[in-house]
Amino acid sequence: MSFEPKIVGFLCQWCSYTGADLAGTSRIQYRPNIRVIRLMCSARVDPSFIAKSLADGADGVLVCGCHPGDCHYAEGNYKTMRRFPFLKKMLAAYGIEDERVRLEWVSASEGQRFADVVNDMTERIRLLGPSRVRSKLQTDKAER
Amino acid sequence: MHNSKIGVYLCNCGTNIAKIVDCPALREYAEALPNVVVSKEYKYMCSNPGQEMIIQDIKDHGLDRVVVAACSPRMHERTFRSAIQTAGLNPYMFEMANIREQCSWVHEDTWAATEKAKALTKAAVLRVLHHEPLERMSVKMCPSTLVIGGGIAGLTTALDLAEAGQQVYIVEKKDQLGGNLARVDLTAPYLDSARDLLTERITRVRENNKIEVMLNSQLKSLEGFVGNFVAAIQIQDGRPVAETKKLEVGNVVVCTGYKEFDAGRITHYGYGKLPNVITSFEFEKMLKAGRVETKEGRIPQYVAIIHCVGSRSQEFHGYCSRVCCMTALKYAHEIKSAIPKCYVSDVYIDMHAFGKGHEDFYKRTSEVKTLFLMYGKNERPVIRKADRGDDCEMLIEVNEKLSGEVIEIPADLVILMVGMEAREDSSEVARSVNISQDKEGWFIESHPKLDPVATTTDGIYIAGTCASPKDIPDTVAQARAAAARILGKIARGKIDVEAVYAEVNQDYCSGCRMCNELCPYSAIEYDEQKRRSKVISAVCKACGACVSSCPSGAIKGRHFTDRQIYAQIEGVLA
Amino acid sequence: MPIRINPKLIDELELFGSEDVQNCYHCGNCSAVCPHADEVFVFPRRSMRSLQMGLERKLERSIEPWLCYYCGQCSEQCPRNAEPGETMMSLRRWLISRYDFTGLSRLFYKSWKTELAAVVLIAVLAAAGLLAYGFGQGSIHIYDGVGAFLPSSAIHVFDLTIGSLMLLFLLANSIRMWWLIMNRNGESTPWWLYLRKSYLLPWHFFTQKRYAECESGKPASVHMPWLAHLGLMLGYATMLVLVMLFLPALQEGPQIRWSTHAFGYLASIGLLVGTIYMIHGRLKKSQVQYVHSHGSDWIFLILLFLIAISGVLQHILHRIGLPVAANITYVVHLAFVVPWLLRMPFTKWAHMIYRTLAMYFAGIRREALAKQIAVADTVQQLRPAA
Amino acid sequence: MADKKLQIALYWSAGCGGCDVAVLDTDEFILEVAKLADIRLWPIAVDGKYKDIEAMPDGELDLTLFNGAVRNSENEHMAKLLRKKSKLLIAFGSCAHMGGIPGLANLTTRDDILTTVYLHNPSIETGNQTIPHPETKVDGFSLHIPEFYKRVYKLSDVVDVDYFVPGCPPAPHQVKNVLLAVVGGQLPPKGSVIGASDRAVCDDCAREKTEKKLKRLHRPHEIIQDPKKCLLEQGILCVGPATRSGCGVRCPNTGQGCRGCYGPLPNVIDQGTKFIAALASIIDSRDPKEIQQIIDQTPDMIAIAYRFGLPASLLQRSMRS
Repeated sequence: MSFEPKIVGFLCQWCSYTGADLAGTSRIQYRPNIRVIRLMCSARVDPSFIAKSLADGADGVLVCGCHPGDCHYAEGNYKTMRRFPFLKKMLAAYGIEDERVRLEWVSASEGQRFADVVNDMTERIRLLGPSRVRSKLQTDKAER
Repeated sequence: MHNSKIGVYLCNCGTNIAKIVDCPALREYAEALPNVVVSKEYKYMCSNPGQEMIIQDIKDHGLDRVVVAACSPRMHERTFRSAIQTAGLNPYMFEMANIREQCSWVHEDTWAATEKAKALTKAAVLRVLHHEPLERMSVKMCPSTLVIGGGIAGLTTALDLAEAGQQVYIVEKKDQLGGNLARVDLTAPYLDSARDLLTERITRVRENNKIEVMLNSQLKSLEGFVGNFVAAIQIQDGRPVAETKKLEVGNVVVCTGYKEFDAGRITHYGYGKLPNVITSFEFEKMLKAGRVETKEGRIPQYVAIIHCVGSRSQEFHGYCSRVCCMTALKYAHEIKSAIPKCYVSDVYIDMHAFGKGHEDFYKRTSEVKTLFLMYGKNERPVIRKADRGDDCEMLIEVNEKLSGEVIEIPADLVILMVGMEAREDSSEVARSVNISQDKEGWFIESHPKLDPVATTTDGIYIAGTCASPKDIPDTVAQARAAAARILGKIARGKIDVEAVYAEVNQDYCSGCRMCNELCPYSAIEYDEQKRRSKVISAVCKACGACVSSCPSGAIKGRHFTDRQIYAQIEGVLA
Repeated sequence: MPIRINPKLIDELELFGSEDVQNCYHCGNCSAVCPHADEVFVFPRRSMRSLQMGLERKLERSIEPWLCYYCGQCSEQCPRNAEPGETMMSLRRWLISRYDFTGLSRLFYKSWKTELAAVVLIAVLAAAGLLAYGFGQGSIHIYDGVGAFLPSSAIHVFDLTIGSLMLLFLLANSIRMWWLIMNRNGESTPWWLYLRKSYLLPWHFFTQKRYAECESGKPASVHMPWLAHLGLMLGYATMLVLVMLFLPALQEGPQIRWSTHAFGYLASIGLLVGTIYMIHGRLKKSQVQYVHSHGSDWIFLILLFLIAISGVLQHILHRIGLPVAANITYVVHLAFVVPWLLRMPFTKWAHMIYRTLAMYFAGIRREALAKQIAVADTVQQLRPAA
Repeated sequence: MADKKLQIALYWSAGCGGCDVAVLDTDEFILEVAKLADIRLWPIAVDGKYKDIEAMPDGELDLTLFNGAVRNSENEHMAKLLRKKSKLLIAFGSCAHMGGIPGLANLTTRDDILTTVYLHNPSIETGNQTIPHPETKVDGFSLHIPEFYKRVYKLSDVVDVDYFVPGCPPAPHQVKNVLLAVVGGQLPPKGSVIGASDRAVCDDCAREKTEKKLKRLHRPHEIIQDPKKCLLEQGILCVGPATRSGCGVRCPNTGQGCRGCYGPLPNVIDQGTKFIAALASIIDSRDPKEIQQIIDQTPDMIAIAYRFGLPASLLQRSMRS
């Protein structure tokens, strides 16, 4: 069986989650590799959620929020936008591939865009191969 | 927590879910999850029997937590919360797994979709284990209302509220009431005068001592929360120096209206270059003056009306402005009655005659011999000056769809039916009252179908064309609906505040003040004495920005705690 | 090159009897219910559109109005009461005026009073001339034989003269019709198609089969308009042949020559029944096609009825031995016949020829188009696969 | 406990030994310790052999203060041995608590470390290419040295730990508090962090704090500090808000930003991500380019976020092969 990436998605409920729902109501088909967790705002995405997802076996993490300027909470997505490069720099130090973690803006009307993002990310991660994080951490427990 | 009893309910949603997701397998899987004591599937969980089943199980099995795997929580979370509340559980001891919009409707492969549904269900089960009962609070409701904008929507809302005995403040940017409607001559489809509609309302507003009208004024800032807003109004009206007035209001109705599309943005209509190409609003002026004539003062023999100027195009606005079709028909009528020998060509894309009396009006306009010419959505008529010897001023070239011919339409006067656009200051308004705008700049309603008057910010309502293009009846309906909603709330005297908000654990807060600047609602207060920060829960909108930013982990996002989300991560990755 | 539209055309057509054309919003129901419309000749919708937009050149060259027999189903089905059937009728009138190079037709159609005045004037002139001639060379007491008031040989010559004149105009107009309809840019019609399709001329003329098709599916009682139309048309044609070729045999009495008279009687019955039915129908508005009556329709029907009734009357009067009354009636009859024949190429009457020609042209066009398509298909097939 | 002297051990594994010094830094209190307890093992001060420990019955020791991380097989062996012999095993200091400074070695690999140290180190004599191996055969005998592990573990990764005393090193007054608590039997639930506050360093930091907005980050030497003002507000990275207090605000009081040795607060599972979430939030920019510029002013994100706790972080180690 080919490698099926597991992607955890953190979606803000006003734009991106609604957009993902719209993809559903519009019956826009996309890869089933994403597992969505709904949050009030992308600013609620604590970087530890991403670290934990990777540690628990996610091959990729997708964070989606409203487009800059469109945040339901005025500027929550700007906080996310600032956290991401910090987090990316940190993940790079851990040796985790940049493409595994992705931030995208998906509005409530962009069902198609959500599907496109998921498809694109799934395929990119498929090319990248499975994440080593979980297996490394598990091996660490068994053998020194 | 470890002796929690969870019931998991899987909805088939008819065949919407069941035809893709292997529901029996999912049910079996859910049954084996930790703490799950019942797992059932049913055709329609949201139906009465479905809800009854959950309620009965809560009683029979002593369930203390419930998971429903069905549609989007945006659809039915509320339904199920109230169902479990009926059974005596706290409504927050509930979690939904979205296996329809984000699973069965978007995937084709049964195996993959079922695996995904399992993961989502497990995440919900693990999450619900960490749920805590939450209580709603209630705060007082100030009965005054602020209405922003003195057009037909604002006037109507204000009258309904004031006539029910409540104080209303109307803030109008211009020096007179009436808004865009004051620029209009007759109204479609019954051809009654806009002036009559307005004058009656304005007089009633002026005479009502419960309404305070502030002209040349605008909202500077709005602080507080539903029931307890403080609005700062900057009033210039007749004063040498602007005065700022603070008002306590419980609710705000935004009725800021629209502006017309700038026809000059479309070059091939020659607007601004050809003197007899005018916009609908310029034509309204002519009609109000009672003289339909060209710039040169001649009576036009041919008048062409071009629809969808700026609307329904890829280049400008994709949406339909909704009023232009009927307004164009109204022009045809008015022209024909002013100049019976005039030939009116109505150049349209589709005739949108959806409203009451509209189709009939369309027919009547046909009967007065209006020539309807259809052009393609992504094509555009091109206007040029007529040649010497032609019996007209201009010629409009268009690929006419109903005949399949490329034709030239003679015209002495061309009326461009300019569409509606969000006002330039709408983002300013949106920011100050904290509501969202869509990509076109229209204010977004709480729910496009089920809650088209409220916004996602409690206590802020929208009415009329600031939310989307609409005609007068729709505007008035929305305005009156807003008033009714507010009156209902005023009648209750107090308001319930959502139980989901952030709170600071005072035992862990070190007063580092990292969070203080982060809250867009200024819901975080710093106590200089205690050197601790605190969230005013009624103001908090639960975005969670402070929660994830608190370096001490002292701020808890109720119902979105770290623990709950970690559990969900563990669940989806299981 | 874009086509200039003429918003005024619709007004002009109203003079030819069209009504409410502007109401049409192009749902296409009319073309859908029309038993004659097909993929090659789509009507009435296309004609409605051309008329609304004032595409004069297009309309002038269109054959469709002639393919319509006005069964009225389109008008019945029209959701906007745009009267497509009546529009087709008006277009036929307008086309007659367009084929006519003299401009008389237009004059008559635009004012029934003018037409009536012309008819009356010619009738009076004809009556005066006939009376002068009769009194000058014969006796009012003699109907036939030596000294007859209006000798059949002379009247035969007179008829033939008037008939030729009529034929000349009609021929000229028909050629114009052909020119407009068939002489199109970019469409070549091989000459042999004209030959091969020539059978269509007598076929349609004598059967009015298409009119019958109009009523397919309708109850028998509703077939009356076709029967009436057929009776009228065949009666008229028969009578024309009898008068033009066998007038002496028809006139000379007192004996009845069944070999000719049988035709004469049948034709008379056809004419009388047809005209009475139609006049009654138009008065009662019994059928959709009778609801709208243009002035020219009334003049047409009443004149024809008067011709028929006077013809029958003079025949009876003569045969029962009342020569004076017969002669006077005959003068009246001929006074009606002369304007009738003279205005034929300019009025509704001409549709008898134009419609038949249109069927013929349509047949040719249809086949020519089929050929073009077949050739295109063959070329497609022969082209090597890409 | 009063009638019988406490039996205690202090052990030093992968670490700098500073924690042992911290115990000595309790000054005269050490004499109290000597009165209260028999020190059965304390390699830095008291002679004691492994075999003596091995000979003890299980649970013989009342308390072991274990400092240092687990870097090699000897560390692990001793951790397990002491666990068996001790009633209470306390991870003492940042290394045992979270992996500490040695834990930063998790950013690289064992092979890299061995080749760097034994092959590419400038001080190595030319031609000497020896990399130590756990077992070496010499003249038919085999010599054993502990195995150098692939990565560093915190103590609780290899044994069950009763309490954690954070700090690099633990502040001497906290050492005293911990020992008194043990003697007094006033201990919180097992697994707790003791000898520290439940609030962040800021709680004890006297510097004045206001609302925070950052346009750029500075190294301490780059600016002239305002000694009264919060360091973070001056653009100096200070992990104080994300770090337990208890140290006595040692670093910020000297003008250095807190480095986070006391580890995350009770509700936080990952100190570093928490800190960057907070730090990013107060950056005053909406322009991605400018944000990147500000980030680039910090050379090493891990050193800021996990200076003392990489093996205790969610991701623990480098994922490079």
